[in-house]
Amino acid sequence: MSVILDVDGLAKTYTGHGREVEAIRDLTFRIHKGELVCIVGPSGAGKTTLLRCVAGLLGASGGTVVLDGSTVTQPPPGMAVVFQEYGRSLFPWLTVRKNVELPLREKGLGRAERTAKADAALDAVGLRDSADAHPWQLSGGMQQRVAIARAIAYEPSVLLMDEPFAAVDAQTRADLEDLVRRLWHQLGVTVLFVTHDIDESVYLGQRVLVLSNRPTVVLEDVPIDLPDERDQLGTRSSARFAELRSHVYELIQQAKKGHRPEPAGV
Amino acid sequence: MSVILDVDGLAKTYTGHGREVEAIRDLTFRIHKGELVCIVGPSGAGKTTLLRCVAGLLGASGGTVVLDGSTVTQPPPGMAVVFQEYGRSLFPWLTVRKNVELPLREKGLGRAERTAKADAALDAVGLRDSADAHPWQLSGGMQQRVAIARAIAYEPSVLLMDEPFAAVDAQTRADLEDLVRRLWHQLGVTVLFVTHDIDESVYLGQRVLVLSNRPTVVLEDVPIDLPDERDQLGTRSSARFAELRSHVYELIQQAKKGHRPEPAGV
Amino acid sequence: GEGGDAATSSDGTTALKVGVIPIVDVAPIYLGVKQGFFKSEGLDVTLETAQGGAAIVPGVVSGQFQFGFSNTTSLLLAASQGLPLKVVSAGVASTGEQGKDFGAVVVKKDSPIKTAADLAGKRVAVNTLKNINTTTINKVVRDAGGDPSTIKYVELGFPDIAAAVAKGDVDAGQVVEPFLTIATGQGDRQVVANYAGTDPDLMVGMYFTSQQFLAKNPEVAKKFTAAMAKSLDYASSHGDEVRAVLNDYTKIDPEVQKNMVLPKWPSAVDKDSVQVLSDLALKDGLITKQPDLGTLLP
Amino acid sequence: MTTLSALAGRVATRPAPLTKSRPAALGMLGVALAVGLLEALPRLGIVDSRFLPPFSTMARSLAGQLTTAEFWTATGQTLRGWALGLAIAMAAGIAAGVVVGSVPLLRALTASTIEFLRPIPSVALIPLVVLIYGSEMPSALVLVVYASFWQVLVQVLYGVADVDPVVRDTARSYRFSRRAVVRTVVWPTAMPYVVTGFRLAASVALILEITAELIIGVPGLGRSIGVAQSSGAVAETYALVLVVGVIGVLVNVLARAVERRALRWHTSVRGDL
Amino acid sequence: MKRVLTTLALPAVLVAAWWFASAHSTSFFWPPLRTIVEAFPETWTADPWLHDVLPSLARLAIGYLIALAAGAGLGVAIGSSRTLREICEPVLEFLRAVPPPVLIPVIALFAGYTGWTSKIITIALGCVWPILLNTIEGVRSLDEVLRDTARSYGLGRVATLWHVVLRGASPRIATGARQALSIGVILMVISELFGANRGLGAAIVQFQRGFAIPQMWTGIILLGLIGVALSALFRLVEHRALAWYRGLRQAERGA
Ligand SMILES: Nc1ncnc2c1ncn2[C@@H]1O[C@H](COP(=O)(O)OP(=O)(O)OP(=O)(O)O)[C@@H](O)[C@H]1O
Ligand SMILES: Nc1ncnc2c1ncn2[C@@H]1O[C@H](COP(=O)(O)OP(=O)(O)OP(=O)(O)O)[C@@H](O)[C@H]1O
Ligand SMILES: [Mg+2]
Ligand SMILES: [Mg+2]
Repeated sequence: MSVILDVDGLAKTYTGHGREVEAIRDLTFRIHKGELVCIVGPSGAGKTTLLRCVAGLLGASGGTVVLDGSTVTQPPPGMAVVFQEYGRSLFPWLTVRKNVELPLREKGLGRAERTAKADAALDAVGLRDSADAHPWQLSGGMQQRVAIARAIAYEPSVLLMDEPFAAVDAQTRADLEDLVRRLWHQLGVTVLFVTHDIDESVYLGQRVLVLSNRPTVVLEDVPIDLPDERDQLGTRSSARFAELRSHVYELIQQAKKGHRPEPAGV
Repeated sequence: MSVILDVDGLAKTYTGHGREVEAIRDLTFRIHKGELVCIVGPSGAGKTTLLRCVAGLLGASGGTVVLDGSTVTQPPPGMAVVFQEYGRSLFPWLTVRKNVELPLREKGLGRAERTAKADAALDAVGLRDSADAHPWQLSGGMQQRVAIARAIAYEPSVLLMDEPFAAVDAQTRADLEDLVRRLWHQLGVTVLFVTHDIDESVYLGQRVLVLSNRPTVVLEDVPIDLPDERDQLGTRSSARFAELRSHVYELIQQAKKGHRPEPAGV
Repeated sequence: GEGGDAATSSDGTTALKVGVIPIVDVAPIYLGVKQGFFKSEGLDVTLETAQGGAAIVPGVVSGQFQFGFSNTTSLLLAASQGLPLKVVSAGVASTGEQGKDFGAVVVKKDSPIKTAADLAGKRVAVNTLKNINTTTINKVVRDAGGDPSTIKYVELGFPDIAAAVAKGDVDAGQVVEPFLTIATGQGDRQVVANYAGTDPDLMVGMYFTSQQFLAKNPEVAKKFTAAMAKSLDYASSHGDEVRAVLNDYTKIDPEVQKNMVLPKWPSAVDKDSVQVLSDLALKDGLITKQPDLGTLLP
Repeated sequence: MTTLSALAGRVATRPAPLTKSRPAALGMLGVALAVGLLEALPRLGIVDSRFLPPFSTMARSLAGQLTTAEFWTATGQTLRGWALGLAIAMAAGIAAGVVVGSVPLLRALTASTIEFLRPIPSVALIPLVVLIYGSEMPSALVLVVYASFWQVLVQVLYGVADVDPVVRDTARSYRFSRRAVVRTVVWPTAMPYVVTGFRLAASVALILEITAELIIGVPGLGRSIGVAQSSGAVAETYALVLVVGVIGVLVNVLARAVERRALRWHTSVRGDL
Repeated sequence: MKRVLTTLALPAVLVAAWWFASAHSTSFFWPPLRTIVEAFPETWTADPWLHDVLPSLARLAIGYLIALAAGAGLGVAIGSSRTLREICEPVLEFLRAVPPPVLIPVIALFAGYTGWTSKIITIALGCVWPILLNTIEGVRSLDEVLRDTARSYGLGRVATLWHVVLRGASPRIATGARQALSIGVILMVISELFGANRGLGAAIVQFQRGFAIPQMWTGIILLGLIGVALSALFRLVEHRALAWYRGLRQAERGA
């Protein structure tokens, strides 16, 4: 497997409006083609910032992000993003279906194909009924599922998801987790998945990247050595799962307490 | 204990823009003064709708909401709401501190008292450092915590929270859960807490109201007979907790499958 | 190009556009068109109305209009600035009679202003500042022994002058027909007829063209002058028809139409009176050098 | 103040069934009040009725003019010039606004020039347009376009700047083409601003059309007003002014209808506030 | 430095183009730019600055500020109340459509013909529309969640108006205010065509009527320069008052 994403010494400091925030100090990691990597870390650690840098939406203040052999300076092709601000990422002037179809249209798909893919994606997230509603007529969780449907209908080769299941109920969340794993298997897509749910990160990922507190570095890169076939009941009740989840939980607690892998500071 | 909130036959149908959505069909329940009640239900069930009706922000299409003896037609005094759309509920033109202080000022508090309360609240949610930032300079989870800080600084007698911890990491979430329970004990405030996290609902609540699928009715009102003193490790690992959580989880699964307590329809 | 050509059609008639102001002064040209004086010269005249010289003079210079009507002082100003204009016909002149001219300064009935000299130091409304009305009022005030430099002129449209006088915002106002008749009908009093007081034969307005047009179309200009002369003569002798033709291009109330004083329409330009206006313009600082009247006037 | 009780009212009472006649009826109430005022002021002698006749006098004069072909021709001419000028200004303003607004460098380059040209009054341009077009329709057209173009441009510039960054990023991350971004993101965001721009430009265009007719003598209602003015026909003048105002009101009704359709999704319309 | 360059580049090009294109102009109404520039200092000496330009600017400032206050105030009221909007709209639209040349005499009937009042009212009446319309729309498009937040915390009338409605609508108020600025300059000129004897507008029109064409051009250029200066001033204020909005709008663009 080849390296698809190479983040090397990434740093990002927000300046302007009277504040200077060193969000990311030094992030280095690699992701192979077709991997599913989860990212966890304290609130405000810089997960969203990292994702935006990878997506080419934000310029870094230091280091490089190389995707598929070329340095990322603008959004690369074949990428889909589910934003943390799912509500604001939907076009309020379009219906749900049109929201899902629009990127497909930009991809150059014909009408029939677009409709088919959009319907399938909406079906998958359980929103077929609401296809003709506008986003602001939907509940929070439904809006979030529209954003997910849009991303999966796009059939990206790289999928970035920022807390995509934060607003849906437990059962739907489980269903969507399985959906993501299924799609990942089917399409061979590389997935970067930010979540706060530790169980979720362990259940979904092949690796879990735990970030430190701000200014952020990688605290630990936890390989998830669970069998590839996962199911909600079996996997979650396995002993290894419990081990992994408590390990990640501990890391998060350390991160919150300010623990860092090396003495912080220059 | 006296009944503080009496929701009787509440119904809400959204109309307009070519759609008619019967969100809530018939909700009836009572909450006593000083209770902490969690509400769970499938995504799109009408939890937010219910909360908005209770808050007097939305007119019902049927039934009544009586708070503290008087029918709710507009936001009652002494109430604080944490909205599901936390990001949009912060005033972008005010700094974090001013966002927290504004309702206090309206309450008539003096400058010193305001500052003290705001600082304490920001401390409690771990945002003292970011007090002078504007909301759009914060991460999603930080924004959500500002909304929470605003609500607790207000010291309301009724606190409505709509998935208030959806965007924060596991450790912070645990801390905030304990914060809510602590405040609830201290202030005797009545709390209505919407969440998708079943563990959270069981851990926090005295009762968990499980809602059915849309059009929504109460599927079951689960009393949480855990001891009043709760702590993250002990309570969550108790057998009764496990029972309750799997009971609620089953209910949610039933709700998702469309199970209803009585034959639906008129 | 400026000063374009006249469009002559195959049957030999030349189509002309003449820029005029919809006021009593230009009644003769309307009458002349109606009577066919222009037709018989082979001119097909279209009359276009505008609010004043600001719109007509550029139109004539650029050839949008072949001829135009303007007050004499405006023409003098244009000429002194080097604008290549040429007067082709007399336009309108004062009747020369105090109290029976078509333009005068009016005041409220009970105003302390009795004579032209009393205007000194007062607020006087005129329709355009630094133009024929201010120079002639200055002249009559000066002649009456007042100091015109103390007059505070205010610019207001003719329709608003009576209202401003009535409201007391100005002490006096210079108006022309039909506003003069309307104002006196409402009780205002004439103080002095500034045109007649300046020169009994004062040439208040004239028809003009551009030098370029004249150079290229001397024949057309000649025909226009001839037709104008006929029209002016006809108007001078057919007062009733003049009053009737006003209905074609104005909305003057019939009662006012009947009572108003008509100006004089001599067919020749009174060069002396133009010289008087030119001197006044120089004296009041409207211009810094005398225009060459030989080039301007026919 | 009605402001906040109205806010509260949205919740308290069930939203009143939105019958079509309600806005019209309320609008008529406003008109009736204004007409009443216009009738009463001169009649009570608060203003001199010689200079501002009571409404009934204006209406009578208007009724007289409504029967003349001249009036209708003039109205037609005015409307044609107005519509044409407005259409050109809208098209040019939107195109320029979107282009300049989406390219920061262009915006920086043109800012000072735009600010220089905008405050130049159209009346000052009158001699220049007469020089080129005389008292024909194009003269008025140039003035109309010049004046209303800026209204649209500025609205569009601000509208384009109002794009939600998350929405913009969404479009970018799906690699929308430049054209697609304009069509699917920038345009809908700027739409509410454009509608306001249309309403502003529509009345500015009408004003300039009338003013040009009045001063230059381009055929139309404005020239009729000019003639009535210089004849001292006060009632006729105001009767024509009434017509101009009514045209303005109708244009607004049109704009509101367009808005309700085009902005169904927008907070301002969907909130039935 | 770079900003200065970008600001001045286009004007420099345009001025140069004008300069050379008009250099040999013999047209009376389009004099060479050189003639105009030469006429500038002799036209705008101390006296006209003192008696024409400054009073005009003072009237402009007063009228503009009145319009700003009235437009934002009325706009908030009308934008917040559907009923009020429906009552007022036809009448306001009527007033808006009436051209200043015919409206000014009516204003003068009430406010006097010669003083400052009617001129200030004229300016204010012209400037108020873009501010009013934009404020109304700004208030209407205020985020519902913000509105609900204010209501649920029981924010009082004044606080809601001041801290929520006005602030939320302020980007659109600024749009309107920017529009109004240049309209104000235009109306400053138009108002002086009536009942004035001095003033920048009156001066320009007198040049025009007196066929002092280069001088008229200097006046037009002066108006343009005033426009640029005012807009620079405006931007300074806007920059401070709407810093949050710029931040919000750029937040994700990697500031
Ligand atoms: N536009 C901005 N301007 C200034 N600072 C910012 C901006 N955006 C983010 N930050 C800061 O950068 C840090 C990281 O933010 P980021 O959104 O990446 O966190 P996160 O890990 O996604 O957190 P969360 O889990 O709460 O979403 C935060 O401290 C935040 O305050
Ligand atoms: N403004 C609206 N117009 C029309 N329908 C609406 C509107 N708001 C909500 N709905 C519908 O009402 C139903 C309930 O929505 P609500 O937001 O109350 O759900 P919820 O229980 O909060 O869901 P979630 O957990 O996803 O936030 C949904 O089906 C939604 O589509
Ligand atoms: Mg984040
Ligand atoms: Mg919800």
